[in-house]
Amino acid sequence: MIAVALHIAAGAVALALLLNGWRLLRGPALGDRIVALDTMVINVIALIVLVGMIGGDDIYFEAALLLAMVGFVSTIAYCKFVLRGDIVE
Amino acid sequence: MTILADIAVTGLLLLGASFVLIGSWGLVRLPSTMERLHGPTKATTLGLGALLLASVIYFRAELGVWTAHELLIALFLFITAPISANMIAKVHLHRLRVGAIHEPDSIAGAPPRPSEDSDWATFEAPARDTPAATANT
Amino acid sequence: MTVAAALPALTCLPFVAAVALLGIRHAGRGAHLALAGGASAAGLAMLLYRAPAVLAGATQTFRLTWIPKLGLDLSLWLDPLALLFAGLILGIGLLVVIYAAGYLAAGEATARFLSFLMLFQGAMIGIALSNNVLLMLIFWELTSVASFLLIGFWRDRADARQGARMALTVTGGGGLALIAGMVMLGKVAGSYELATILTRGEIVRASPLYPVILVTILLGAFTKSAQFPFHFWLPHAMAAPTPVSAYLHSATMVKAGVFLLARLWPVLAGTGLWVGIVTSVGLATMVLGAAVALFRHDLKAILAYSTISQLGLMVMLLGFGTNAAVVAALFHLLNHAAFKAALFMHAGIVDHETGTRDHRRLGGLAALMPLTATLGVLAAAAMAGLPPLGGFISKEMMLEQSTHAMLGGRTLLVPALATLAASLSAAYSLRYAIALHAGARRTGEAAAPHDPGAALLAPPAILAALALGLGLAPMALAGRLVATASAVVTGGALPELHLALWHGVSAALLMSVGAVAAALALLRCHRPVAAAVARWPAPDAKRLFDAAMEAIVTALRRASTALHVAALQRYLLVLFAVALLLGLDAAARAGVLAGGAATTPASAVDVVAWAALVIATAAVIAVDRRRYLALLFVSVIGLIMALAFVRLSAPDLALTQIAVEVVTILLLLLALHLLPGNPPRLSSVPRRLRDAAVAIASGAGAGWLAWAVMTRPVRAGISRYHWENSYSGGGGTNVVNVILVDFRAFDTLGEIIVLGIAGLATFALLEPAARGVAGRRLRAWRSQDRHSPERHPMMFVMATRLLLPLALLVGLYLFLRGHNQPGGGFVAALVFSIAILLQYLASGFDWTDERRRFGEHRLIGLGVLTAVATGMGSLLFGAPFLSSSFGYAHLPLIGEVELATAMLFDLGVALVVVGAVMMALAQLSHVAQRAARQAEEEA
Amino acid sequence: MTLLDHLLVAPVVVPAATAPAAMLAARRRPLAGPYLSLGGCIVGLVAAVLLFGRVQDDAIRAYAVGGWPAPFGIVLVLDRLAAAMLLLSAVLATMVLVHALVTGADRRGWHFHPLFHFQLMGLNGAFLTGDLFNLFVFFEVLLIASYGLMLHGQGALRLKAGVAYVVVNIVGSALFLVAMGLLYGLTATLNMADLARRVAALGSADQGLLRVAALLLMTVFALKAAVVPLHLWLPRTYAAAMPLVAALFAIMTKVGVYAMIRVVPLILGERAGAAAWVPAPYLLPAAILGAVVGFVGVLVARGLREQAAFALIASTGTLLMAVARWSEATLAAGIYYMVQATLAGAALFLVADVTLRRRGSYGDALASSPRFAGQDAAALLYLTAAIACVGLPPLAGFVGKLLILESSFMLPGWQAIWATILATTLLGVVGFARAGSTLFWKAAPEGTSPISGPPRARREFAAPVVLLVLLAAMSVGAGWVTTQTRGAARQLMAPERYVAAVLGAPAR
Amino acid sequence: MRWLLPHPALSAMLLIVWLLLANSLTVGGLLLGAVLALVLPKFTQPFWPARPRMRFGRTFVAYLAIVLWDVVVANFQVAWLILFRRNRDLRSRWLVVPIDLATPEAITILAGTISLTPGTVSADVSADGRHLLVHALDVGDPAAEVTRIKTRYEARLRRVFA
Amino acid sequence: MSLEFLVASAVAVLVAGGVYLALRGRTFQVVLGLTLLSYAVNLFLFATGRLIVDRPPLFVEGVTEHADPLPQALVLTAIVITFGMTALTVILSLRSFLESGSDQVDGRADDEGAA
Ligand code: NA
Ligand code: NA
Repeated sequence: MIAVALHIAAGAVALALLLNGWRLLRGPALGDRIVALDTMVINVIALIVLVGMIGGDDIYFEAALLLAMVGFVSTIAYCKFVLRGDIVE
Repeated sequence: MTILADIAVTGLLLLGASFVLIGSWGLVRLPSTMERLHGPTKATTLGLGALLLASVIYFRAELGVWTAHELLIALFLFITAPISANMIAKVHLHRLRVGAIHEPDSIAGAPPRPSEDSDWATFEAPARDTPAATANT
Repeated sequence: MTVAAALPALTCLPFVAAVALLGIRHAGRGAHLALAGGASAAGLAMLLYRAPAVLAGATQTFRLTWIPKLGLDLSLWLDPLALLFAGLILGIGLLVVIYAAGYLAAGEATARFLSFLMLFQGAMIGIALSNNVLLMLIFWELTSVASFLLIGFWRDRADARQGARMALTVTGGGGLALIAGMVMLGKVAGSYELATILTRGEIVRASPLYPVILVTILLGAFTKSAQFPFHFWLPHAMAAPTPVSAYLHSATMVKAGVFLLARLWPVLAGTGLWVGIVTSVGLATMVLGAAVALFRHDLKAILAYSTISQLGLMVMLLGFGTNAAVVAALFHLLNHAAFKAALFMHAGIVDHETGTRDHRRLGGLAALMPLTATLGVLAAAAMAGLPPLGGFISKEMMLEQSTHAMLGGRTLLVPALATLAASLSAAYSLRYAIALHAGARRTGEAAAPHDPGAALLAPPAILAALALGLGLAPMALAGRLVATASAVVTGGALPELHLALWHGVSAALLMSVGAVAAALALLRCHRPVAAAVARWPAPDAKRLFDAAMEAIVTALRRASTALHVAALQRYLLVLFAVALLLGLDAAARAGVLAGGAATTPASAVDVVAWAALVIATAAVIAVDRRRYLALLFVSVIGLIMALAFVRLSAPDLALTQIAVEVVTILLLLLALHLLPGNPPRLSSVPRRLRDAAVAIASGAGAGWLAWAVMTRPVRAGISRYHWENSYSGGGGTNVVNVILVDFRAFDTLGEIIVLGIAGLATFALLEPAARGVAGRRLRAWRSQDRHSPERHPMMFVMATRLLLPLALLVGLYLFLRGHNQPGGGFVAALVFSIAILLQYLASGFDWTDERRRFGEHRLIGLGVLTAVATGMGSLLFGAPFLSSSFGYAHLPLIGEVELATAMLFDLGVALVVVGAVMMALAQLSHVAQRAARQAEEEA
Repeated sequence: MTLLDHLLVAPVVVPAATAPAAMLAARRRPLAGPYLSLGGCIVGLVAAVLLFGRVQDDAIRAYAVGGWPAPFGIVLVLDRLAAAMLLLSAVLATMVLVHALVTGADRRGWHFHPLFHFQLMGLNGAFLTGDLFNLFVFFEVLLIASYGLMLHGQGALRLKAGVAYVVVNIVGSALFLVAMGLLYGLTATLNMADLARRVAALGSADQGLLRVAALLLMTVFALKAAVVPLHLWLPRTYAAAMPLVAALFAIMTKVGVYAMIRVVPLILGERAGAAAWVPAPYLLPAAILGAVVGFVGVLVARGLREQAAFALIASTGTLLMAVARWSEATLAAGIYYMVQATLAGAALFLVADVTLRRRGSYGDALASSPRFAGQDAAALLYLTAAIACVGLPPLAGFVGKLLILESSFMLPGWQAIWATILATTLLGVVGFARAGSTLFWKAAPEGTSPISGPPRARREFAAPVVLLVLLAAMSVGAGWVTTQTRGAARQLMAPERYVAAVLGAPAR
Repeated sequence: MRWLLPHPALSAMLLIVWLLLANSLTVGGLLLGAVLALVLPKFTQPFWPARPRMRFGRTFVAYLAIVLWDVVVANFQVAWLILFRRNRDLRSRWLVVPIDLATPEAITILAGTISLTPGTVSADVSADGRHLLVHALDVGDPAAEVTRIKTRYEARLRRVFA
Repeated sequence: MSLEFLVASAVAVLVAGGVYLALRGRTFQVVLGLTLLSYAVNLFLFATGRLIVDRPPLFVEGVTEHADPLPQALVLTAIVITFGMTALTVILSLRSFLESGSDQVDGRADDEGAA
């Protein structure tokens, strides 16, 4: 049961990833694209967790942890670039 | 593994995945940037939260180990997600103000001014001694 | 002095003098002249001391092993031929030095001049004495160099520079051909030792390579001896100071070709090919040179062309291939050296005294400078082949030999042309002597020219006397020498030699008389003929040569410039194309086959991730000029890469990929800010199509290679050992980490140094960017976009306050567990860096920078030192560099703790990474502000 | 292990420690950096001399870094060729460093000394390593250090040239990784000795992939060596760099050649089956083109540095003609030529440096200028360096060319080799003669303003003079030197000795 | 004590995070965690010089619980809106929330809470720090929503940051 | 569809994209091209150890099936080196632009046009 659920979940998250990709390609506003990318990061975290569960190995959680911790840095930087041009002032 | 854990894990997985998917679906179908921002910041937090919880239970029940990293993942997401949303909203406000985007279908339209003698920080640099300015001292 | 030491001493003496002259260049010119003259005299003395023994048949040899692998030994010998040539070089050399004492004006760089002259002398002695053909080549090329330097001595004169270059080009080129010929000769003969080669003529002449050997060697000889059609450089070499002309371009260097032909005569001569080429070239040169000489007006030009002609004579004689002709050639070699050197010196005196070398502006010198005139007339008579001078005898011999010669089956051709040449040379010689000395004075200077001092006068006088002596007492002066030398050349017994003015009435005498008569007739009608000749569109060799050189250089320059356009795109295109073509060629030859190993099924998620990657890549290209968007899509690719590493069992790689991605994006955004916005497209459609084709082909190739590798069955390799010894030998369970910090720590040391250098280099690039042009541009730079006034968004700032300690904690955690679980110094350091960079992002550069504890330089330096010192530590225990050790300590309360030196190494890694990353990003983020501040300071 | 055994890592470790130490020291006391730097350089030189002495017993020594046995860890291997290259790089580095200190060039930008020593470390590591990936790493070290050095002193032109140089080499590095990946995929090893064994054991189905890997690897080496047509990046890069830096770079192109010489006989030699000597047919035409393009460049160059850069391309082409025949004698000739060409190229760059520093605003353009201080000495040095580069007697270039001619006689393609060497020598002679007579002899037209500038010390001539004296010594001592190069070539052409030295007993 | 422990709450948090990271409860881990919990705040103190006073009492716990609950509810609400509400029926609004909190820490927590909970995102703070700009995805009565935010979250936070 | 095919085709796409961008005329595009190329190369190098799912190279006694750790270590080294090179390239091209005013790879001014 769990195995099926895991694969369904992974499929759903993958689908979500595609939807993010569509928004990223489509835009139209810069904000939309940044949201899409930020959401992609979160979805990739979900996928990493699911891959870990499917493999029965918690070894990948550090990757998810790291992504949760630093993934937003690029989002912020992209935003700051639009807002200020200079991301470090 | 107990049936209970089995059901809990399955349920949490499906729930979490659904929320993740719905959040991303919202990103696709909602009408303008500010609305789209709601999808990811909320749906995905719970979505991911549920998946993480499923993982905790799963590893405990399946492999007999307590994994706590899921909690940390959630913690970091709870800290960072509002910041991302805030910054993206600022981008939106800024682009709207400088006329870089025209969104007739944006339901909320342009934001109202906070008060007579002040504007939003994105449009007006915070004055000295305000909380926004003292943050950086 | 022992025999063994005499030959090298003889050879080295001039070189030593050359160097010594440069050493004492600040001393007076007297010292210079004394040194050079002393060296020549000493050499001559040494030679004369050895001469009797040599003439008696005792060839002296010296041999010192030099390069056995090459067959090149310092092998010298002194046989009669060498003695003849070396005597010439040293004798005339001594006279030239004396002459130069009078010739060179005060203020000329005598030291430099004489040094070059001595360099030349040494090279010539080397040619004469070499008993190894490779050794001879060395000296041969050196004479070209010395000649170049001497012709160009008056370096401010354009004709000197051009003449020097032309001489070097022609004789140097011939020298290169000679190299080929000599090496082949040595290879075919089985030795480079001349003495050995000379005994193997049969083998050489039988070799299929003989024609090539002959032609290449002749090229060397002909260019050096100014044979037609390579003769044209010699007249232009007259731009050299006259002592040089006398020495190099009449008496010695140009004779090196003749000497070489004589040297190799036993090996190369005797074939139809030899006779055909050598005779006809010599003959042509002789006639042509004489004809041209007749119509020149510049004294030195007349002498130069006459030299060409006389060299042709000697070459022709050697070409005949008969022993008697060889005797004639060698005797003429001596004669010519004497009278031609004298004539050059004479011309120099005339030039010196009258200030002109133009034949037409000179006359009546006999009255003004009788001594000079006497020796000039004497030498000219020798050149004209008039009795009772030596020139007469050798000319007679030449004419006599010509009657025996056949060329192309014609018996009369050679004697007829030889007589023509003889009459022409008599004509120009007489013209030289008469026009100069007879008649009225034509120069208009106030001060009358007069006989110069002894230094200028004595050397040509001695030479003229010699020219006379060679006619009056040839057997006494040169009989033995010429006979023994000829015997060496022909490789036979001593010839019966009768050098005398009178041989009775012979064909040669008749020809000779006829020639002189014709010469007188020619001179009588010289003026109209000269006028006719002057109207002739004679080809000017210099202009042709220069034009040809310029055309060649221009064409080559155009080609080279077109090829070496400074275009990165071309460099890359060529690189891709080469790789592609080589790959295709290899595949076409051997077939790059896919293997048969089982593949791993992909899940739907895999396909989705793959699609995301492909689409993102396509998007990067599609939006490539909207850089910001392109960057967003690059982020997607990075994300998928991390996901792929997770999926494919590479947790360490996933961690690294995630962290590096963030830092890279920050870096690119920082740079993007300072780049101009919305650049126009640069390349045309065809160009883009071409690039796309190359790109697609490269991609397909790389993809196929990847497929071919992955579908091959796995081979047991070295990583099995890593797996098995990771824990037991390296003390860690994370095999990747143990490889990095232990098995292959040496790689990692290099890797962090790369990073450290990147840090230092970026600092070196950015530190000065605030100044100068870059600084001005930075100050003038304004973003085209309108920006929000808010610098430090509050929520972000507050979040970073909390995230800094948290991130540092996570970083430490990753660092500490890296040896056993995914993590390690590199990722940890990236996390540290990102944590600090977050502060920069949120709170700005100044705020953060003043709170930082460690400078990047120190981090990088200490990091590298830590890693190196850790590696060195093991040397103390006698173990190899970078040997690790680990142990488990049992601490109270805490329990078992692993201590590994690899951790210390990893600490070094982390320090460098933090330092380098911070250096690059912090410096970059700060550059614009510093430029602004610099402006304030300057204001 | 004795201390003498550990000496083998010194060429890598000494500069690796000197670089950061010099940097840290310089930040406290500006003079300490250069002194430390020079000290480190001299220690390196001593080590190189000692190592050169060690290989005289003809033994090949392996040093297992970290104590891990080959092929599992990284080994450094010292054979005659490696020792010779180490010595060469140490000598060259010392002279360049002395020149830098004498002329003050090290103060013209940031971090000269650390970059210099890291560069040295990269070079020495590349010469010593017996591991393919480690070779890549050291390539990267020496490249990135060279980027830094190339930009030393900066200026717009240098920066522009720098971008192209860096990018092209990064792509080259990517290609290196692909080639190495292929080899690893085929053999599952990185150790070069182990590769030699395993490549020999590959089946016929793997030959195509092996060929591709080999040729891609050679492409990378050829790019580093500036083999035509992959040389395009070099002229502008070297001409734009400070001449003193370019002088050090003279050895960088030779690293590419070294890598070929190291890898081909060992891994792609006789035993490699169908892939034996795979690069050979491509290398000879490329080498011939290289000599032609290089010497044509010497003839048509407009500046001294550009001319020197083309001279390097020419020398690489010339020596590759010998190498491309892969026989013991030609290889020995090639090695001799390589060593002397490195010194000669460096000397030419240093002469260019001395000249252009004294010519003020006239720079190194091959045009007349007013007379400048020390012109005669510079002219003499230029003449000597040109003689060395073009291969005229009495310097070592001539011996080198003779060796190549003599060793290639009657080998396939020898006529082409001979014709090229002799014809291009003439091109070179004409080119240098034109350039030198214009630059040092021709006086500037009347009315040209005289050269102004600070007086230059005569000790600036020291480094180029020493290099030229070394070239003369290489010629005088050619008997001994050729014994050395022949010994090195013999070791190279007997790869089983190398394999045995690294892996122990022959394959089971 | 304040010298040693500039941010006691932060130290506690770090210790907990460390234990979660280590994923085990050993004496050694605890000791190391404690050391880090002491050292890191000290080390990073220059970056967070302010010492916000917070009370981690019952109010704080209650606040956390409420937020957690609201997050869950909000997710369902937003999911519903996304799935079933037509775009043209969406009552998307800007809300201007006047705030009484004074410290940036407190305002940030409030803004973060708003972003994590029902259909609202904190978009901006006013330059004078007195107002919060909130975007609501679907809200019928803006005033009521503002009041809800102020009473449910801000009031509690004021007590925490008293 | 196999993982091997996906990886191989991903390598192909990345190489194609990287080569195309590297051949463009502006420094930023070239940097992007190099980035894509380095992704491709890393993936390629990684793939030479073959693709193994769910068997990370963390030593466990008795386990014989695991991902090849060596290519992973090599890729890690390559990633680090690539980062250093990228940083240098970016900063160098920026500095070159600041010095010459042109962001073309060969420093030509925009009005000079493309070669
Ligand atoms: Na070790
Ligand atoms: Na900045």
